[in-house]
Amino acid sequence: MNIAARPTPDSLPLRAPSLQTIGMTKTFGAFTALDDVSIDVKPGSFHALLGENGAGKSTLVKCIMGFYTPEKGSVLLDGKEVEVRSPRDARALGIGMVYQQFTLVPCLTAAENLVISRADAPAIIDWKAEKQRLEAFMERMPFRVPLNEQVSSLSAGEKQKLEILKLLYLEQRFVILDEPTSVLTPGEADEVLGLLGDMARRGEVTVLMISHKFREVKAFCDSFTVLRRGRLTGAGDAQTATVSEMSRMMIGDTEIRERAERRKHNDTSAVLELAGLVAEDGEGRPVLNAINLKVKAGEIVGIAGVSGNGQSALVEALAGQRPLKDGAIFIHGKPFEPKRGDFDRFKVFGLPEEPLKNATVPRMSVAENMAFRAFDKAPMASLGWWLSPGPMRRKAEELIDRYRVKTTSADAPIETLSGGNVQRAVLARELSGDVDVLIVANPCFGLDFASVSEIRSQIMEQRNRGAAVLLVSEDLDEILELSDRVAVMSGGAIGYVSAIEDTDRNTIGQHMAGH
Amino acid sequence: ANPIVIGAVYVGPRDDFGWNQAHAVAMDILKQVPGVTVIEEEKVPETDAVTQSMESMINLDQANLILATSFGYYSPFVVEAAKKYPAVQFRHAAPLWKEGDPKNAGSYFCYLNQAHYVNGVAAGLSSKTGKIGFVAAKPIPSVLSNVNSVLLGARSVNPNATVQVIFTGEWSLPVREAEASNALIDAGCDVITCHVDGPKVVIETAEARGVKSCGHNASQAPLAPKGFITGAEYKWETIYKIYADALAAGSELPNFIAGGYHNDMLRNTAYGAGATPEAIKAADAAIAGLIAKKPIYVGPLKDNTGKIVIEGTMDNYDPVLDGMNYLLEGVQGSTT
Amino acid sequence: MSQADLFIVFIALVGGAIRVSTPFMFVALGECLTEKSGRINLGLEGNLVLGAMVAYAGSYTTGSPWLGVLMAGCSGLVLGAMHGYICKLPKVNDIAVGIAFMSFGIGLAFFFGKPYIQPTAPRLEAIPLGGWSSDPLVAQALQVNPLFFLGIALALFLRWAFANTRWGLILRMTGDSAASARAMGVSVDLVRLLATAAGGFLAGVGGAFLSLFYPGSWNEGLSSGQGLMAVALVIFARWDPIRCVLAALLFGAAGALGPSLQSIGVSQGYYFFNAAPYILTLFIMIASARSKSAAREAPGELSIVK
Amino acid sequence: MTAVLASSSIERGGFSPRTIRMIEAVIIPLGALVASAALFSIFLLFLGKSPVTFFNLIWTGGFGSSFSIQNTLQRAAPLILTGLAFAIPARIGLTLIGAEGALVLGGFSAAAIAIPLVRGGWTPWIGLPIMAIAAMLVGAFWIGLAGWLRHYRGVNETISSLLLSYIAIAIMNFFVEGALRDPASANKPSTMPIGDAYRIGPMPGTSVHWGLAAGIVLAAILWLLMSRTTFGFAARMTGGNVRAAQAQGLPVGFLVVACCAIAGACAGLAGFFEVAAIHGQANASLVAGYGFTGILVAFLARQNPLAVVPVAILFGALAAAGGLVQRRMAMPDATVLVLQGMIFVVLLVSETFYGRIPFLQPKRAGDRS
Ligand SMILES: Nc1ncnc2c1ncn2[C@@H]1O[C@H](COP(=O)(O)OP(=O)(O)OP(=O)(O)O)[C@@H](O)[C@H]1O
Ligand SMILES: Nc1ncnc2c1ncn2[C@@H]1O[C@H](COP(=O)(O)OP(=O)(O)OP(=O)(O)O)[C@@H](O)[C@H]1O
Ligand SMILES: [Mg+2]
Ligand SMILES: [Mg+2]
Repeated sequence: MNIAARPTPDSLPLRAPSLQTIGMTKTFGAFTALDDVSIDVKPGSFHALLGENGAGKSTLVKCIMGFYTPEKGSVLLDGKEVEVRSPRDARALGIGMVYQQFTLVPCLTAAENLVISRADAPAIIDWKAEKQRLEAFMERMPFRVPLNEQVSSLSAGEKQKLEILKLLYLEQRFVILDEPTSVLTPGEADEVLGLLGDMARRGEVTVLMISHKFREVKAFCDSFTVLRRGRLTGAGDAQTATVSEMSRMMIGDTEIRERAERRKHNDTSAVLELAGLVAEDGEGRPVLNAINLKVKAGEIVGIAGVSGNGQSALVEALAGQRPLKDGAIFIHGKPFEPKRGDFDRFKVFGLPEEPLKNATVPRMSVAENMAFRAFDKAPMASLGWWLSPGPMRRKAEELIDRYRVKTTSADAPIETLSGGNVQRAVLARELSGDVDVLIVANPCFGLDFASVSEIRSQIMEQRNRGAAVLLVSEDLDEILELSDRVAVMSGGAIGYVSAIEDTDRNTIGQHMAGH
Repeated sequence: ANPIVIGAVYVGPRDDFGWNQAHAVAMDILKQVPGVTVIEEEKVPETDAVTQSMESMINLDQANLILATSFGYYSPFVVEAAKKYPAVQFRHAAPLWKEGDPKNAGSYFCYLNQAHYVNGVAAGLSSKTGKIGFVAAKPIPSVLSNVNSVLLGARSVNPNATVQVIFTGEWSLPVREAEASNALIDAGCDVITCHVDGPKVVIETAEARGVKSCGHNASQAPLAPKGFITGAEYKWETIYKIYADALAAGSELPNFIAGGYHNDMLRNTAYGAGATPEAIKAADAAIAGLIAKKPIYVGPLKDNTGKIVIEGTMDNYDPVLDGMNYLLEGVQGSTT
Repeated sequence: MSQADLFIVFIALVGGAIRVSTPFMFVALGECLTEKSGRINLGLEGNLVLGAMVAYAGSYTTGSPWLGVLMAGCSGLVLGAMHGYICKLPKVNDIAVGIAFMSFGIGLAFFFGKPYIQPTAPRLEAIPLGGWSSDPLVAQALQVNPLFFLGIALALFLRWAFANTRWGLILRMTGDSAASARAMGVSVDLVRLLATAAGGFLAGVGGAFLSLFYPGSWNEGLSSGQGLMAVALVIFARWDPIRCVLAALLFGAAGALGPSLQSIGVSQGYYFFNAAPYILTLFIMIASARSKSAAREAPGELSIVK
Repeated sequence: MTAVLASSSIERGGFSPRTIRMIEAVIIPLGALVASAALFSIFLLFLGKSPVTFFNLIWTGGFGSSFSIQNTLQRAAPLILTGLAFAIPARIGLTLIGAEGALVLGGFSAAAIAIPLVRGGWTPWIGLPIMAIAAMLVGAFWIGLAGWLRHYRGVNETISSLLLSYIAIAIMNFFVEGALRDPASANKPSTMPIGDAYRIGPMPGTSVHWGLAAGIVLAAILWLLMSRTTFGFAARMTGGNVRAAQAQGLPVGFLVVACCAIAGACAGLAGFFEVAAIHGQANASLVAGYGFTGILVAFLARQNPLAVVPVAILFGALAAAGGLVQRRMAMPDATVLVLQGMIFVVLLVSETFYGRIPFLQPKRAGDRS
């Protein structure tokens, strides 16, 4: 079936389709990821798909997209059963998806990415004509992306926008978004979702969005479906259902851990001090411009900012992954080098973003990964250099239990764990010792809210015990919830610092936008 | 008598148009001796691999005569194997055996420079420019004596002749050999000869560029129908025949055989189209002279830095010549 | 050194660049194509040697050197396709498979090439481009093989195709982000299989040049690691077909330095002049490795740059 | 604390991952060897040769008698060391193909430093260790240089090590044919012989030189170093994920250069044994391709220092038997090359079965039962 005869990009089809799944079942080996799931998305609706991590949301949409072949079940588009054997089929049917990870090609330009995504991209591309048509298309879009830039040099927000633009460019009438706003600022998220919502209301598209953020669901969606451990546990009207109803469907009756109290501290000595940090990116452009910041004991300083404004570079500089061109770091007034000796001496710990990429060795075992902080110290190492596997394993098993890391065995490679469990394993490693300085970056990215609240309370606990915490997050809610003070980064510099009581969302948002 | 098993070890492939081929072809003589089996192994490097190959022939194939045909096999490999297996005879193709070395070892060798001298004579009269190009592997005595002999041969008929030499640094490196030939031709040489393991590339490059060529080790005449003059060839079969006769008679093999034109251990390839009639005449005369042991090195001779290196006249088999480490005046090039 | 000497050296370098560069060029372009798809095939030395043998044998048995070239390409294609197929299996390391295929290809070439060492096969004819010059040196240096031009045309074509054709974009996409390619319904394995096979074809043609044009005969020592070096040149040329050609020319010219210096009487330390291509490449790499654009040009999926 | 995720953390079932890894490490390579033998038999049948005779000869030549075994082991000796020279940097994520150069320069340095030692009448008990150390230091410097360029200059180590190899050979040739040439080494330019006193004899009761023992001991030491010491742990971390290693404050540059230096030392030591046990001097015969064969050895050993030993012995056996095949079956020397190529390819294909043999798989976490 090939409906790929391309409509020209300037005529949007007017009819948004409905989509149903009937009895979807998908197993991975012996494990059932989806169990008889039927959902119903009305035409022109903005539908939320909810569920905790590992609930099977991504699996479900990947089955719809033809990425996975379900063992049982069918997909109905506009009431008619369709066979989707590959993403190509899905695209021909007008079903498009923005994945949890970007699917843009970094080395291609935005224009190349758009053109090549078309099923009917011509064998030989007439760039002049294509560019004209792209410009015309962009004219009608509420947000724009530079067309001739290589995608690798776009910011995360721009990439996400380009992903969505791509779907619209391809005229997909059924749009699936897998956690689309995790990389956007609240303002950007509102803008993007608002636009999609408008289009849905006009009956131009139907949107199915996977999200962990109730705020977005309440603000933009009109219906929702909840999955739990591969089963459908509920559905309803997003406007009438309450947050607590939805969350009960998601996690069942298990209780959520209370967040630790915020304790007042009187000790106001600065523990971590950043003095004029300057760093460059791989191409010699400045990414950090004279960062000055102090973090006191028992304080969480949140760094807010639109992604791509130097927050990652700051974390990398503190972790020793990026050399400093200038400036110095002090802890308790003494100069600090991001070297192993100083990490231990000053009790500096870190939870970087994307832990699988930044904080683990994917092919080493869970036990080994959990030993990164302590492998060269007693009891894991005798004489400072001879490793004893016994203590390493015992420690790992203890941490696995305490932090409830789901794994087949302490010997399993950590890459076989799910994203959330990797994060948990890293957290277990970094928080298991005595912490003076904690540097955290996007600790809850992509996690369900039960895990989120648990991780946030761990961070708070460290604060309450007197650690100086630097929290870099792209999630403004997280910063507002955890921080004692907030600093806003924009263009590689800190432009605004304020105690949390003296500021609000709006002010921060303005400074994030560089005002 | 016991069955005789001869193990032949070659450093390169048996069909390289050069050194190894010359040996492999002559080996047929031995294969014809009744009761003699010849077993062969090619591409055995000059490392302990040769020890292992020889011992394997001895232990697994009961070889009782080993012919080790590459220069670098002798020390330490052949010497040590000879000590370890006193009942086995070892013969090695270079003039290295001396009194005191194991009695069951020995050397056989032909002084190819005599044939190169003939090459020089023919080239000197076939060249228009008087410039002869020589593609050489390494600046070692056996190569240098060939280069110098070509010069002396050419000068014997054309006092203004010169030889230009380019060292490639390796025994077999076809692309660089071709590059060297081209560079020599570009520099004005109109006869090219060489001393590398497989002269095929050099001769073919010369032919393709329309200049004349002289061969080395084996016959390359078919490769250059237009420009081939003559070539220096070993007649290993003379030596192998001596061995074959000794084996057939059950007598002992000599420890040291060396020779040249005077005892029929060399030949020059039949003249090709590149040889002028005068050249053929002069070359034939030169061969007759060599057979009569007419000396090549007639002193005093200077090297190309101006130092006198040969005072008087040297016999063609004078062992002093085995240590030659200079290029004579008239040769362009340097040994370092 | 006199003016005339310098001229000789200069002409030799130009001539050397033209004579010696072609196999580097073909292998490098083939490897460039393969690496753009996100695979590395370190084994093109095997394709080169096998191609040289097959070309010579083909030319000898059919009497047509161009048929030999085609057969050489096909032999390379088969090796490349096998590499491409095996590497799609999970957990198989493409670098290792490349090295294995290098020794397999060389083994096959030597094994089946024995009967073709002795015979003389018809060679490719040169195009005499230097006819305008009365200087025989210039005329000789400009005796150019058609494959040389084919290589340059191919580089231009590849450069154009990478940017302006659907195939080119798909190839680059696959090489930079397999996940994106899959999301777009592109069969990553198929693209890589085709790219590796095509790269293998080109390397085989490069081998044909060695045996049918320069130095122009088949024997076991014919390649002295040209294939391996050419693969390295791709990284040096940072995955740009035009720069691959330039790198090949530079390497060819540097290779001519040693013999031509000796021909004008500079022979001290000729080992180092002969090693000039390697020394030069190393220095250029050291000088340029930290250049800022280096990282961006590498295909993101390539195992050696990850 | 109530569990958010209700299931227990560790679920066990079937074999433990460690047992599985051990079983796989034995049956998969064996299966691959059998498969490649089968493939090669087909190849032989096409050529009208008898596979039975062929494999008989391989067995006879490689392992069939005490002589054959020693032949095999002797050939394996340098390959163990050059295999290690590839395997160690591979653990830290580097693909170094320059062991050949380090071997050549190492051997050359050993021979060069031996000249004053021999002349000065030093006892071999002092002289030989000095030679070995010199060889290892020079090798370590040479490969360490590639590591240094990689880490501090961003130069791709695969290319630089290959280039350095060619340059090393040029350096060796330059000195061997120039300043350090023994005038008596007429037609085979070599350094001064180190003399019989300095020659290392075979191990007692065998004809195999001590390089084999050194290789095996070093393989064991390096295995311990990589798997049982903090250094090895840190190196594996770096090799697995540089960013994680940096974030743990590990001295990545030091680790990279150190692993390269260890590799170079292994190759240099191989060069030392070539000089002290085999040649007795340095000359162009040091360039024998052991460095390149070592790459294959290491790959087939999956970068495991201990596995390098049996793989090197397998290679040694094939080389040892190659001559016999040439002599008895009138097949060219390239026969063994073809067989080797097949074995490599099939062994590498077999990599795909690790972790995928159905009956060995553990039950997955999160299984609902
Ligand atoms: N290399 C691998 N080998 C085996 N299983 C793997 C591998 N990689 C991932 N998995 C499994 O695939 C699943 C998907 O991982 P993913 O990170 O998408 O989980 P998730 O659904 O996002 O869970 P979480 O809530 O923890 O983030 C995980 O359960 C993991 O166990
Ligand atoms: N390729 C796979 N192989 C094995 N198991 C998988 C695979 N993909 C997903 N799973 C498992 O299926 C379950 C559902 O995964 P899925 O990715 O659909 O979750 P999700 O609801 O999207 O979670 P998240 O919110 O973290 O994205 C997870 O437990 C995961 O471990
Ligand atoms: Mg998901
Ligand atoms: Mg997830």
